[in-house]
Amino acid sequence: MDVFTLAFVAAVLTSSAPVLFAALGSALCGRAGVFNIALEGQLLCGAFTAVAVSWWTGSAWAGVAAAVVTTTVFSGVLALGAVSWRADPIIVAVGMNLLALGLTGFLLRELLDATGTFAPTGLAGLPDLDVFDGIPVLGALLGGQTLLVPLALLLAVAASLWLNRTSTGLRLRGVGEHPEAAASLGVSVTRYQHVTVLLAGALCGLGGAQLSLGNVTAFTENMTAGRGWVAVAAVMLAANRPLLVLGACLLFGAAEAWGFRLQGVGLPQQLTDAAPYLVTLIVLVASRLRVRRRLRDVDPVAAVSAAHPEAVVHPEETR
Amino acid sequence: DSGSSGGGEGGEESAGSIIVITPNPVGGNNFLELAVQGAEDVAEEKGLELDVFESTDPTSIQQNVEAAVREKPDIVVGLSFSLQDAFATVPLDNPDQQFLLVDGCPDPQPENVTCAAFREHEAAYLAGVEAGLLSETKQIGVVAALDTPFIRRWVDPFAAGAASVDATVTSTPLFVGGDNPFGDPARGKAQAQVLADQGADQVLLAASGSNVGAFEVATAGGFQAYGVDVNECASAPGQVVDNVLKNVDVALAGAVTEILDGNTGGFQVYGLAEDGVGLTALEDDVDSSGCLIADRPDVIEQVREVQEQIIDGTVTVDDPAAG
Amino acid sequence: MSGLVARLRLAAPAALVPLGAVVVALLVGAVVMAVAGVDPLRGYDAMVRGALSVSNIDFAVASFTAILAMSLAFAVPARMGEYNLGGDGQLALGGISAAVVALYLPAPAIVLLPVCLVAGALGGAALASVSAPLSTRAGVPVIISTLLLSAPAVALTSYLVRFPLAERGSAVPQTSRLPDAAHLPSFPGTSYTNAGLVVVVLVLLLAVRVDSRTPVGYEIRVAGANRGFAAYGGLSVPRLTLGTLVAAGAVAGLAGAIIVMSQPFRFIDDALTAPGYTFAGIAAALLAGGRPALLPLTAALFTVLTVGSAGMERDVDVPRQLGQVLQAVVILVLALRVLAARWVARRARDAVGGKV
Amino acid sequence: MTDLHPDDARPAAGADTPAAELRGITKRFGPVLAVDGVDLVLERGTVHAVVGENGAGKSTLMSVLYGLQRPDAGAVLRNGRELRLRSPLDAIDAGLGMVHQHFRLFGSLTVAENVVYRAEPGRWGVYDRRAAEQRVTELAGRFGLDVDPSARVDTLPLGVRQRVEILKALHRQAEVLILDEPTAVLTPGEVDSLFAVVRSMAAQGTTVALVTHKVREVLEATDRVTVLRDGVVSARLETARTTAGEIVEAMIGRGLKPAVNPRGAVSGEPVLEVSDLRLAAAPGAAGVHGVSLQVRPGEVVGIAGVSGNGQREVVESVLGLRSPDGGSVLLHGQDLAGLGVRERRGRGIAYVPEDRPGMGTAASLSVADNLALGHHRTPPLGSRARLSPRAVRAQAGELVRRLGVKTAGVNAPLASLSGGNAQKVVLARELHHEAPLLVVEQPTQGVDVGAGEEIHRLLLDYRARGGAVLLVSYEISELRALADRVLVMLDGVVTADLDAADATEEVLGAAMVHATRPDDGSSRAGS
Ligand SMILES: Nc1ncnc2c1ncn2[C@@H]1O[C@H](COP(=O)(O)OP(=O)(O)OP(=O)(O)O)[C@@H](O)[C@H]1O
Ligand SMILES: Nc1ncnc2c1ncn2[C@@H]1O[C@H](COP(=O)(O)OP(=O)(O)OP(=O)(O)O)[C@@H](O)[C@H]1O
Ligand SMILES: [Mg+2]
Ligand SMILES: [Mg+2]
Repeated sequence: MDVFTLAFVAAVLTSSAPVLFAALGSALCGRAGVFNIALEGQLLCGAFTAVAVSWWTGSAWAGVAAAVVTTTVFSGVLALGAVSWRADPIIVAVGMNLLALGLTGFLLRELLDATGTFAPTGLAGLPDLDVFDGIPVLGALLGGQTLLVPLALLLAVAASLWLNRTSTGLRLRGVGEHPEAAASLGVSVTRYQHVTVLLAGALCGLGGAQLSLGNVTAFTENMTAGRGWVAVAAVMLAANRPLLVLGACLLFGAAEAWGFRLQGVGLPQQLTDAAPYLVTLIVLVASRLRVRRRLRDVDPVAAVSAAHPEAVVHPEETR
Repeated sequence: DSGSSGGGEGGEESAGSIIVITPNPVGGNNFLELAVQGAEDVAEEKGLELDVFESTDPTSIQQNVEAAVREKPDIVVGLSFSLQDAFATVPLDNPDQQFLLVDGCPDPQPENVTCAAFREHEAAYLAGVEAGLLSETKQIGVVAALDTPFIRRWVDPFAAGAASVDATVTSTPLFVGGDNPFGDPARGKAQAQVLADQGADQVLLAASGSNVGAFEVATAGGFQAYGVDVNECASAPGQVVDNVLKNVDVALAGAVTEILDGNTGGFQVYGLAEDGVGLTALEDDVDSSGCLIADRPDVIEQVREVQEQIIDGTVTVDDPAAG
Repeated sequence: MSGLVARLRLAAPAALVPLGAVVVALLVGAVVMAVAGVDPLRGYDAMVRGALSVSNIDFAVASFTAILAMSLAFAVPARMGEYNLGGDGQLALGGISAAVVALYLPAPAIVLLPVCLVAGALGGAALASVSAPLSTRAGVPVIISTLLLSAPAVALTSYLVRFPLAERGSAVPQTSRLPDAAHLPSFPGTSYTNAGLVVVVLVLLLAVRVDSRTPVGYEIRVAGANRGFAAYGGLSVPRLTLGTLVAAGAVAGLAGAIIVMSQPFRFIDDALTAPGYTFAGIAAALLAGGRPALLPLTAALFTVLTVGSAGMERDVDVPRQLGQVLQAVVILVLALRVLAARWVARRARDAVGGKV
Repeated sequence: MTDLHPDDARPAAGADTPAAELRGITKRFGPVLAVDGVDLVLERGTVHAVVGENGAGKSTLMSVLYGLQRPDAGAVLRNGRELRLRSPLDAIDAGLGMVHQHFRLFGSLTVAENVVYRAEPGRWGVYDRRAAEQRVTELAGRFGLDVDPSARVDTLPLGVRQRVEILKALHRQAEVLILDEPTAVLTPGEVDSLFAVVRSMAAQGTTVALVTHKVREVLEATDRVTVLRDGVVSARLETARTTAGEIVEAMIGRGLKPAVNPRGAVSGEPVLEVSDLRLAAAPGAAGVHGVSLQVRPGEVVGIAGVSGNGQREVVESVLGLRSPDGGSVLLHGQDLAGLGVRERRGRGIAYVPEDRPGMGTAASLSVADNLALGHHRTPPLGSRARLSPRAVRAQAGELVRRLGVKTAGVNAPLASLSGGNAQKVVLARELHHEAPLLVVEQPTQGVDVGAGEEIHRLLLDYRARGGAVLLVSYEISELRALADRVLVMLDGVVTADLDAADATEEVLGAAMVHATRPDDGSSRAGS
């Protein structure tokens, strides 16, 4: 089995990239205390805009830019709803996901005059990188990729550095951990949360564009096909830490790619459908068990509520 | 509502109407698009009103069938075996309504149901013969949407056809699966890439909306592709060998005409013999089709031979969906 | 006495809030339709007819049954702050369990019907129960473990119905038709409205009672409000988690069984999950805001929206996607009802303050 | 920091211009008029006590001064100029600092990160961790506050977290420092050194507003006193010219009865018997290393010590919230090993925990629901299968009335109660069990004198009825007022076991911080 060939790794990078963009955005939101699971909808929004604008302008990069702008605007729904107006972020996300699904399908008909699939000849996709050509390993890994793939990897590192090594990153973590405390020191909690949600929107725009102009050059209805939920799972697996998010996305991508190859030797499709989820769950259980043992030693009561990500989202108002 | 009073054949004022019910959204699905095209053609020809009810899931099918019956069109047309259950019961409750089921037939067949089915596996077998003859790596493959008996009608005969001309050829089927198997081009492309990486050089693409991505791999030179249902040779110019055709438009138009003429209740099977299925290679206009096979008259010749053998029964193609 | 009146006076505006939100949502939806070139009145008329006209209500009730059950499957654990996103898997496992029993247990209807329903409930409960120890022992949040377990469970049922349980000779991955003894009796003159509705309504009544009138209901609320407080009070959070998840999974599984035991009386791959009962149920439960007694209302709303938009597409050629947009708008506008609720609450407080 | 605010907030104002001043502040929360037209003058370089009962409006007033709450009416002046405080940002800019009554710390961040948050050293937006930790070490050294700058805050005991709060304000070089009940979790020694810090700050021109209930602290550490009652100023006093009695009377509107603690007749077999309890130490927690104790009916056994020396672990082991590594816990002679919290409570343990918001109450539930916990499966509230909401409300009404809890009604969320009233709710619920053993931690933390007195009376009544009390407190006066016997814990071992009569402040204070330990570290490993 060609599991550890460079081609395999390259395939994993390709299929993980859109998920990684979305997951990084959601992880940053998580750190800022906003539960962002509207990834499916935002990715779809980005994917559609990228294709539509690329078609109209003939420039894939214009498509990418438009995807970023449009999805950032779209993420404003979450920023306004869940941050400014403090509506339940889960309801807002459910609404946004459905809205994106319906609206992209509708606009596909109205604006691009297509149903189901839009992949006309002449639709400009993102170009493959050629700067790594001839370089041994990098060439094989990134040669056939768009610029957005290495960008996603770099952004994971950048997000980690930002959170852990900069003042604003420190402030962001504080905002998510204890908004009242941050506010008491004069940090504008809503401003940090707004900016983070919009930033996540921009990242989802990039992810959507990579999906529809990078991974393939086409738009189909509901083409995200659950990738947003995969990103949510990755974020939870990584407990909002960007480098672990990267790891989780690659793990998920590898499980999927490996599944495809196993199908080739006769494993049922249903098993390979399930494999990434099961692998993620197993890794999650293993990692949480470790964290928990550590936590229990310190504070058994905290250990009880550690299984509660929402507790971070809606910190109970303490007087 | 055009207020048609007399049932049966349409009068001069109101030529009548047909309602077509699909099992899935039409957009992006070659088979359904072709079927609807056929319905539009016959509706125009006969001056019929046409309505298409798109179902989104198995549950909405029954709902659409009953809604269609309430409209009292001349014919309620169902596309695909997914409507088989509904067409087994609803016609019994509505004996005056005529039904046409394309791609399946309820058992027992109610009197007012006309059936038209295809032997697409015969055409898929022929495509496999081509693939077997053309493969240099002796590895071929299929990218299909889902592992269901129906879709196996393309997957298995393709492999069998290839093996019939060269026993050393191995075929690898991959199924897109996931949340949106019929519309996930990125996943389709990833799977096509797996086949290309493994050395498959002839690949049948039967994944509906997910095909778009798989054709990109063909375009990039990963393998030579085979399309399904319609001529898809333009999807990856210079890289598509042939197409497994299913002339559902012709069959549907024909069946509608028959029913309007009063010939109801039949069960017409369209195979190679009936010219209901075939390959682009076997069409008269193959030279202008843009398909690679046009350059290989030798292969076309061999395929024609196998076609004859299937028609005269010397070669039988197993139907994976017939249990 | 006057206390009751005062409470009613305060409750009345609170009840008006979701109603107002629906009105706003409908207005926004009308704008969307008008922009899309559809006469909103005709659109809404078609939507309402698509769900509630004499000919369509039969299907609508079947959908309502499923959505109501799935809303309960989400609402029960949500009461203690756990989110069950695994409804699809529980639904599918419940359906396949009921189908297996129906196909392989030769028994008269009087035995087979309850046994199938119980089998369905057990199937769903079994899957959901896995998430309880994962949460309380391993610390994996329920919201994520249910989500991650759902896809494999659906894949499992898909595999079963494709291979060991497949109907011979069918091109569709589906089981054979269940024997007549396993068909839920339907109401006279209907084919979809059947005993399943009665079962789900009874379960709902039970849930409402447990929530408001039993120690367990109280304990679930306590655990939802503060885990530390619950542990301190001697409540077994692991047991409550397990209990609510088992109950949730059982209701979802029951819904699966009911679907399979209704027209067309088989388990068809995808037929349980594709209509989106799970997410409609989640939306309905979220909009009910943790009050189980409101579930029938919100579930009915989403039934009209989903079933009705199919009718809208058929009758006035409004694309299906516009139906989704409309649903999304309703959800988003209702999500913002907290704004209005906050306003009402402030007014109520001021009113009380005025008296003190 | 000074260069950031060149001439705005800190002009060389006349020495007699007050550092800060509140004029006619009014603040209303819905129906509650929390503060009603209060004037407060904080003269430069003084320590100013703000005292009052629970709910008197102290925290609200300070929140207004710090820009956290916007007043409905009134003005905040700094150096004689009116401030527009839109947020604490403006207050910090104006040289104000605040240490909150409830900690506002980031649990997952380090001490240093908490201290420098939003005033981080570093360039180009990069956070300079080394500089931050250096700054904290330096500050901590200067003021005698012992902390590890790189420790995660959620691993620290409450007492240390309090120091982090103080360091936060000190780091910001606040010229007016508001301390909202800063001493609740400090040892007498730490309180003294804090007051020393406060004094020296005052001497250098910093103005301190000290919010407290404790009259002793007022007399010891402050220059002036403003007493609030029900949101209005009931007295303005100069510390040097007032008495404890005068302050108390202004706070509660009457004089304070001297604490009476007639020792009850201690009799019979021990209710609670803890022997050789052991728990491994963990980061930030001392662990427990062989603790034994007994509590008999009619006896209050106090555990003294600085927070974080193993008291919590002992209590949680008794309750079954934590399973010890060794040793036994017996109730009425029966080993409780293997039993959960519910079983233990069922056998007769009631518990008033220190962590009221995290454990003792559920803020979002109603007062009635908070009072029902533990009673909800027994008559008259309900049974195993039934719970009567009406009975829950009725019983809650009765308890609220009996203990004088101030609330808008039993359906009001607990979050709407002031600290002291929330504590009364906890106490009412736990006393209502009439359990043979009552475990109490910090019963009067954050509770004003009047309410504290009532709570003490309730506990003594309980003892008089033959109840056994295990009392954990960090306040020596409380232990002296209540306990028959006092154990002192340090680093997870009992360092002193004293009869109430011998437990003088000096002896206890010494045992709590050092020395009286029987022998050196070897005893910790147990013997
Ligand atoms: N955010 C708020 N919402 C509603 N009511 C509040 C709020 N904050 C304070 N209150 C009410 O205002 C009054 C004054 O509260 P405050 O916290 O200022 O009192 P305090 O003197 O600090 O009491 P304690 O000593 O218990 O801390 C109380 O009745 C309290 O219930
Ligand atoms: N006491 C201090 N010691 C060292 N540096 C300080 C101190 N106080 C503030 N600073 C630095 O001065 C700069 C401005 O401080 P300020 O608190 O206004 O931050 P800010 O970046 O303006 O905040 P925001 O972006 O949230 O408005 C910051 O870089 C901060 O690190
Ligand atoms: Mg206070
Ligand atoms: Mg206080």
